[in-house]
Amino acid sequence: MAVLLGLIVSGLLLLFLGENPLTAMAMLFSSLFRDGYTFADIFVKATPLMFTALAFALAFQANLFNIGAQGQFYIGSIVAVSASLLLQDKLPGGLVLIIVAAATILAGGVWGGLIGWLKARFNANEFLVSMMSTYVALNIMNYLLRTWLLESKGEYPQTNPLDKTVWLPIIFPGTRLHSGFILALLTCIGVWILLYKLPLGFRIRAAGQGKDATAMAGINYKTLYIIAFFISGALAALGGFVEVNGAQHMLVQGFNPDVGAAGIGIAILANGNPIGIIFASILFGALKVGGTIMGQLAGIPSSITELMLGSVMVFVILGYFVREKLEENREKAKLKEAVSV
Amino acid sequence: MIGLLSRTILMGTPLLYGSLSEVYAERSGVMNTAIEGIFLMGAWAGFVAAYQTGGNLVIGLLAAMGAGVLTAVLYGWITIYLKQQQIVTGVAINILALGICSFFQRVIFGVPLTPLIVEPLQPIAIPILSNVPVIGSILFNQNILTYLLFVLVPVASFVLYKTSLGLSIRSIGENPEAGDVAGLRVDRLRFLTILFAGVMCGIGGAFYSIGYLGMFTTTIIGGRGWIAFAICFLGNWKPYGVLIGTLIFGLAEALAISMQSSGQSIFPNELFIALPYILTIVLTVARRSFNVPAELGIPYRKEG
Amino acid sequence: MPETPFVELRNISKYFAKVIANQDVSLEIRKGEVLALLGENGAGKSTIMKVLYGLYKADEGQILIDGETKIIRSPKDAMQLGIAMIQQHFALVQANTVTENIILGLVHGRYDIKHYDKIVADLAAQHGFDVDPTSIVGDLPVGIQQKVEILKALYQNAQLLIMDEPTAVLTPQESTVLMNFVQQNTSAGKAVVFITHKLREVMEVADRIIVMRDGRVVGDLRRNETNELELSKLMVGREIHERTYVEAVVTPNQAVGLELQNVSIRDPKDNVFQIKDISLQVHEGEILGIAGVSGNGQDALCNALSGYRRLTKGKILLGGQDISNTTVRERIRLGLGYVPSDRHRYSLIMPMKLTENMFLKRSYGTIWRKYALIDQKSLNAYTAEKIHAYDIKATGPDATAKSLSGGNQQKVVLAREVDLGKRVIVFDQPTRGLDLGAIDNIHRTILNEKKKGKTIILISTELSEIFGLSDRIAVIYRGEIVGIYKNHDLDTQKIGLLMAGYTPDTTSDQVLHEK
Amino acid sequence: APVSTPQTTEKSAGDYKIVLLLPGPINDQSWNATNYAGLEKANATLGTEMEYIENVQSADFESTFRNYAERGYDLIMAAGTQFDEAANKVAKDYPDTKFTVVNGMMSDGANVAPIFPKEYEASYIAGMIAGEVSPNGQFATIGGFPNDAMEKLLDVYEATAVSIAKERDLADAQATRSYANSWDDIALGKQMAESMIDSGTDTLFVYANQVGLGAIQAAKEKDVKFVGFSGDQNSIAPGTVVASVVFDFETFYTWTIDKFLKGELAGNTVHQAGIAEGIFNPVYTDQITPEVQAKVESGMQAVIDGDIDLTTMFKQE
Ligand SMILES: Nc1ncnc2c1ncn2[C@@H]1O[C@H](COP(=O)(O)OP(=O)(O)OP(=O)(O)O)[C@@H](O)[C@H]1O
Ligand SMILES: Nc1ncnc2c1ncn2[C@@H]1O[C@H](COP(=O)(O)OP(=O)(O)OP(=O)(O)O)[C@@H](O)[C@H]1O
Ligand SMILES: [Mg+2]
Ligand SMILES: [Mg+2]
Repeated sequence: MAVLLGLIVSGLLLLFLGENPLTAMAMLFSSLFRDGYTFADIFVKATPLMFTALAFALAFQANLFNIGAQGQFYIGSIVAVSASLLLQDKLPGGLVLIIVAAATILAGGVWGGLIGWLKARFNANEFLVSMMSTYVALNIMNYLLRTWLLESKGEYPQTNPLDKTVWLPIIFPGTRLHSGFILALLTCIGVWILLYKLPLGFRIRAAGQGKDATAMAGINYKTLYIIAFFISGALAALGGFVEVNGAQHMLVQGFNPDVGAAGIGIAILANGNPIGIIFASILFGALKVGGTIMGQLAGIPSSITELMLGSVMVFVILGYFVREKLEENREKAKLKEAVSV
Repeated sequence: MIGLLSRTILMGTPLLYGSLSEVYAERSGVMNTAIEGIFLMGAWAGFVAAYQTGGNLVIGLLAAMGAGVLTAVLYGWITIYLKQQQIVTGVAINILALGICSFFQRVIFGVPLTPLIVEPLQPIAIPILSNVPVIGSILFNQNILTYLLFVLVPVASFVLYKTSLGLSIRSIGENPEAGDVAGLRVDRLRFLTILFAGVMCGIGGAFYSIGYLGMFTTTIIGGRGWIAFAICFLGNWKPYGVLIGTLIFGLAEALAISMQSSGQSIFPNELFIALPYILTIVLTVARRSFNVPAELGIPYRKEG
Repeated sequence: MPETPFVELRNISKYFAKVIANQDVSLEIRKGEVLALLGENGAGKSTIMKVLYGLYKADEGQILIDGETKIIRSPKDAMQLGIAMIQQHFALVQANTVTENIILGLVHGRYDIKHYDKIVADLAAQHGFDVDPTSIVGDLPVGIQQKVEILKALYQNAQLLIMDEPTAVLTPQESTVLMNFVQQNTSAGKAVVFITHKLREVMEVADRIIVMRDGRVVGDLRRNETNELELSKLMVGREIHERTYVEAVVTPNQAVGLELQNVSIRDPKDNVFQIKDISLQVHEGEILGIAGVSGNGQDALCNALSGYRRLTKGKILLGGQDISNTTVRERIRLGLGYVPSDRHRYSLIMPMKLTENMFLKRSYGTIWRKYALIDQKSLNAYTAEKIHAYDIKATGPDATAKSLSGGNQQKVVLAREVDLGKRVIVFDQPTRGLDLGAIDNIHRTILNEKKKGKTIILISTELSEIFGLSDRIAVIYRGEIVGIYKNHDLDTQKIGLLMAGYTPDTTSDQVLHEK
Repeated sequence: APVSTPQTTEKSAGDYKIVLLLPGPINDQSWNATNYAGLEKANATLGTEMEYIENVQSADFESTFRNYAERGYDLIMAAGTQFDEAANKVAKDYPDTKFTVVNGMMSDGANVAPIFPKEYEASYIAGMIAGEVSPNGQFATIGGFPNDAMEKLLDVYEATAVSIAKERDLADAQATRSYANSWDDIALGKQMAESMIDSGTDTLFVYANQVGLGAIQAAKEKDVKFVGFSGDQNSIAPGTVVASVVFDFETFYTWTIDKFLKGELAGNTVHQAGIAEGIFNPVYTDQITPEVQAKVESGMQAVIDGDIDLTTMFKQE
């Protein structure tokens, strides 16, 4: 519903350009299903988003704001591309992928865990620290891209392309849809199990919802802050891994600059539920692919994507308010009825 | 050296507009996480208005404030009156602001081949004072928006600590319920500080487009709103604190840039770009006794 | 012919999301009288007064001031009509000074804090309150904070002063001072509403008494035409039986379950001892009551016992084993149960399910594990069984803690801690904020555990509870145990003096531990 | 080897399906706008109906190429060397489609035909102008990112400017170089330029898209010389920008598309263009005397005639 409103509003804005929003939208939907490649791209786009959304959602369960998923995503990408380039002609591809994934998890985890540690040890504001850490990660990436990781032809701040051997296998031939998508789905389910079926996840949620009671129960919530941030960072970093080894096959400066913010939007749309994140990510993926397609239509600027994302997010938030209000009124009405009987 | 310090102050100006208003907003309990978007809207609207009126900067500034306030109203309405998550709302509004100004920039100007330019604000040398050696050229050869801050910082400090308005704002950030019981309109006051942030951040944004550069691009703010946000923390939520914080940041940036532009590369340039952010993290960690308002970021849900 | 009452409430109803807090409440407040609003917890006393003060909006009904209908939208409106209210839970800005708190919302434009410091100082002196206007409220003890609240109301010079349970945190002696103040205040034609559920105070201070129960007014009486028995019947809807202590003898051969040796905790911030040199022994099958006015080190003592805070000095022995340096988790494993006073903050996680709250303290254990996962089935079964055994009113194991009433929440905590506390259970204010039915239930549980031979510490500010359950009674004052007595060796008078820092056998002006 | 369909002569220019991929928005007033203008011009002169797609993010390079190739486009152009890998990768799967990256350097296939403007020839022109106008021979340059092409063009600019200044008896002539590491941070450009001017620079040369716009502002406010580059920047700050070396992308595009239509845009080659092809032209203001203009013209002629080898000015290799 909120999503629809967002689309309608951004559609109406097209009128300013003298475009017919209806034909544009019709065009958008028809072209989304135009061919398998485009359709599959929705899921390709959704893949890294699931990871960054999970990163935000998981920390949020511990009542922590990990606003730095973008930076953790970059760290993951850097490690993934470096490790892949380093190992691709030394070891078999499958093995390299496993090592790269492990290295990514570790690096993202440490990067995130550091934020958690600052929070636990110094009570630093994790919102601010994680936000700042994104800029730090970005600059590390920029630095490496023009030095150590710079492509051999030395033209553009980007790495050499990866060997085919270390690409994540394509699921459907003729599309870009790679097995990273499956990994993303499994990770969503995994995080759900962690949160709702495992004691550790329980403790993370408990620390988020009542840290004093958690402490009184003998659970060290500060350690949990570190753990939650570690996992959160590792998740976002994995997003970088699947994007690099699955879709990009290299690292380019300024790539995917909005996975972090979109991840937050998705987590909110899904109300923090890992399973909901799957669907919300696909929706965002569709919006992005759709926005790109619209941008291809002559006369419609590419900024339509941000416009759509932004208004959809705002309407989703408004939707939460409306839901709360309805709930409250329903309760009250019930009570009044009970009294008058 | 003089040039460096003078630039420190110049480049600190928009940040201080942002951080000063952030002090007020956060003291009242609301984080203005839409700051980046408000800056951008201010920069954009200011430019458009100034350009369309043939370079009238006053109209540009007014438009910037207007756009800032409009954005702030949306943010404040959602977070203060509808009680939704501040951080998340901020993220959404920042994306929306980017969409709006890129989109309408195209709607209004189409695809120009030569840059659209307005004459930016010029420094005004204050007679006599500007002739004082060193200090004169650092402090008294600035533009009007900078001079305005010479007044705004003390006024902001005065209002916060010596007037009933300041007392009320400080109180509702600590304990909104106490404010409510004492007859204050908590939400209204918080909304007021956000409107103030709209005005100030609108000016801050306009500083980049029409105050300093005379141009607009959608990347013109490029994270500087967030720096203003961070400075509020570093300045310990005090007007003079953020003044010092701004100067530190400004100096770090000016130093980084002069290193960078001298072509020396002992340190990678990215280190300098990242320096203010690293500094923020370090200071956030190092500062033990924070003035952080107790109810910062928590909507006041008055029952009943 | 009766004069127009100052305030008249007509048919006020107020609904919250899940509760009817007030239903069809009508009452009058007259000039120059002390009106007591009496009722059990949750009867709706605070709510009706908050409606009058503009904090809540009534769903139905109207308010008349001096015979005219008024719409009170906010406390500001109420203040303009001459109404002031002291909240049950202090509404003070902890980070601000006393003066700043008092003038909040009452000054306009620029103000000179020194000027107001002086006014406040004068006002305090006038009423014999020892309050420094420049101190930060957060640094003050609760008793003084209460005075700040009163000063704030006085500063407004209101025609009607509403005091919501003002004596809850005061010593008996401090309460007396307060009562005197209330009576003086009305002599000038001003009205006071005094909310409480303590009968004794009502009889002492009130001119007229309105009794509330379940959100309705169930009685409106003059003090001199009623008695405590009638009031209590109205209040509870049945007669109360004071629990009398049942003899239980501690025989010398009973083992010591818990021992404290010179336990001290110093606050690292201001270097003040929060508890100092506490030594005591509690036997298996014994209840040791610890009486004291709140804020005298009970929290620190609980923290020391639960392992939440490190000791600065001393030793704690559990069944002879030194547990001074063990963690909270370890102590739970060793069989220490703990029922904290603030269940919302320290014992339950409100948005979580009952099953999850049951699991909270055992997340490291192997019970309710299936492979690595949580064994939801047996956890559900366990919770369902407890709901039944403790007669907890909940929709089921999946209900959230938040959705339960206070008494039922406490039963959940009890069910969990009694099982966890295989050897020792510490109860801190176990019945605070609960009504008589729930209290009775909990007392029975405590005595039952004692019978099973567990070692029990009961910390309470309710003397009736202390006297009703304890075998021995320790009194805590300013972080020190000022005496341990057999239950029979103490009476209310004596313990009141001890709690206030006086030695019971000297005259009242001699202070025991003045610093 | 892949067989490419021969260009059938019956096909008119407008029948070809051609698209241009741009990395940024077409109203960016620099790189993307210039390329967009080239496209418009080519459409107007040659009668083609080229389309464009703007703001293609690096994550979408490959999918966008594929998208158009899949839909049977004849020529897919992309503006910027960053498209190289994606173009070469996708090209293998679509032998019937020609891929042309502007500024491209990789040509791995019969259907990959990058076009490369020899920017160092343009900077040579700029260097000549700067050398003549600089009051004290204090040159400073700002580049966007330090890549190979950038370094070469700055090498040529600096060497040329300094040697001309020395010929003018400015013995202290020297050049400092720095990189913005950004293409779009205007404020950074202005601050960097201010800082350079503070330390004595009197002539600025910037090749960093919007960063350069900020630098022009600084030059104007502090009254130093600025040599415009890539676009005609003379009107931005008359009096400050003494001349601009314009990349005539209109000519460049027309040249390219024309080659394509004639079937001459062969694969496996990098098609270079420069002064000789007429894609770099100085645009003077009244600050440049006719004598200087004449000197510049003869310098350009020397390049065309092969009398001077600019590659000797490259510092490395
Ligand atoms: N903000 C609220 N939201 C929902 N329910 C509430 C709220 N405040 C009070 N209630 C409920 O309304 C009822 C009346 O509460 P009220 O606080 O008026 O009782 P009280 O008589 O003051 O009790 P106490 O002696 O414990 O202070 C209770 O059931 C209480 O739980
Ligand atoms: N502040 C509050 N916000 C929302 N709901 C509340 C609040 N306080 C109480 N309630 C709800 O009001 C209901 C009654 O709570 P309350 O604690 O007053 O019960 P009670 O009548 O005192 O029962 P008990 O004897 O078990 O304590 C509960 O369902 C509780 O969820
Ligand atoms: Mg009450
Ligand atoms: Mg209750």
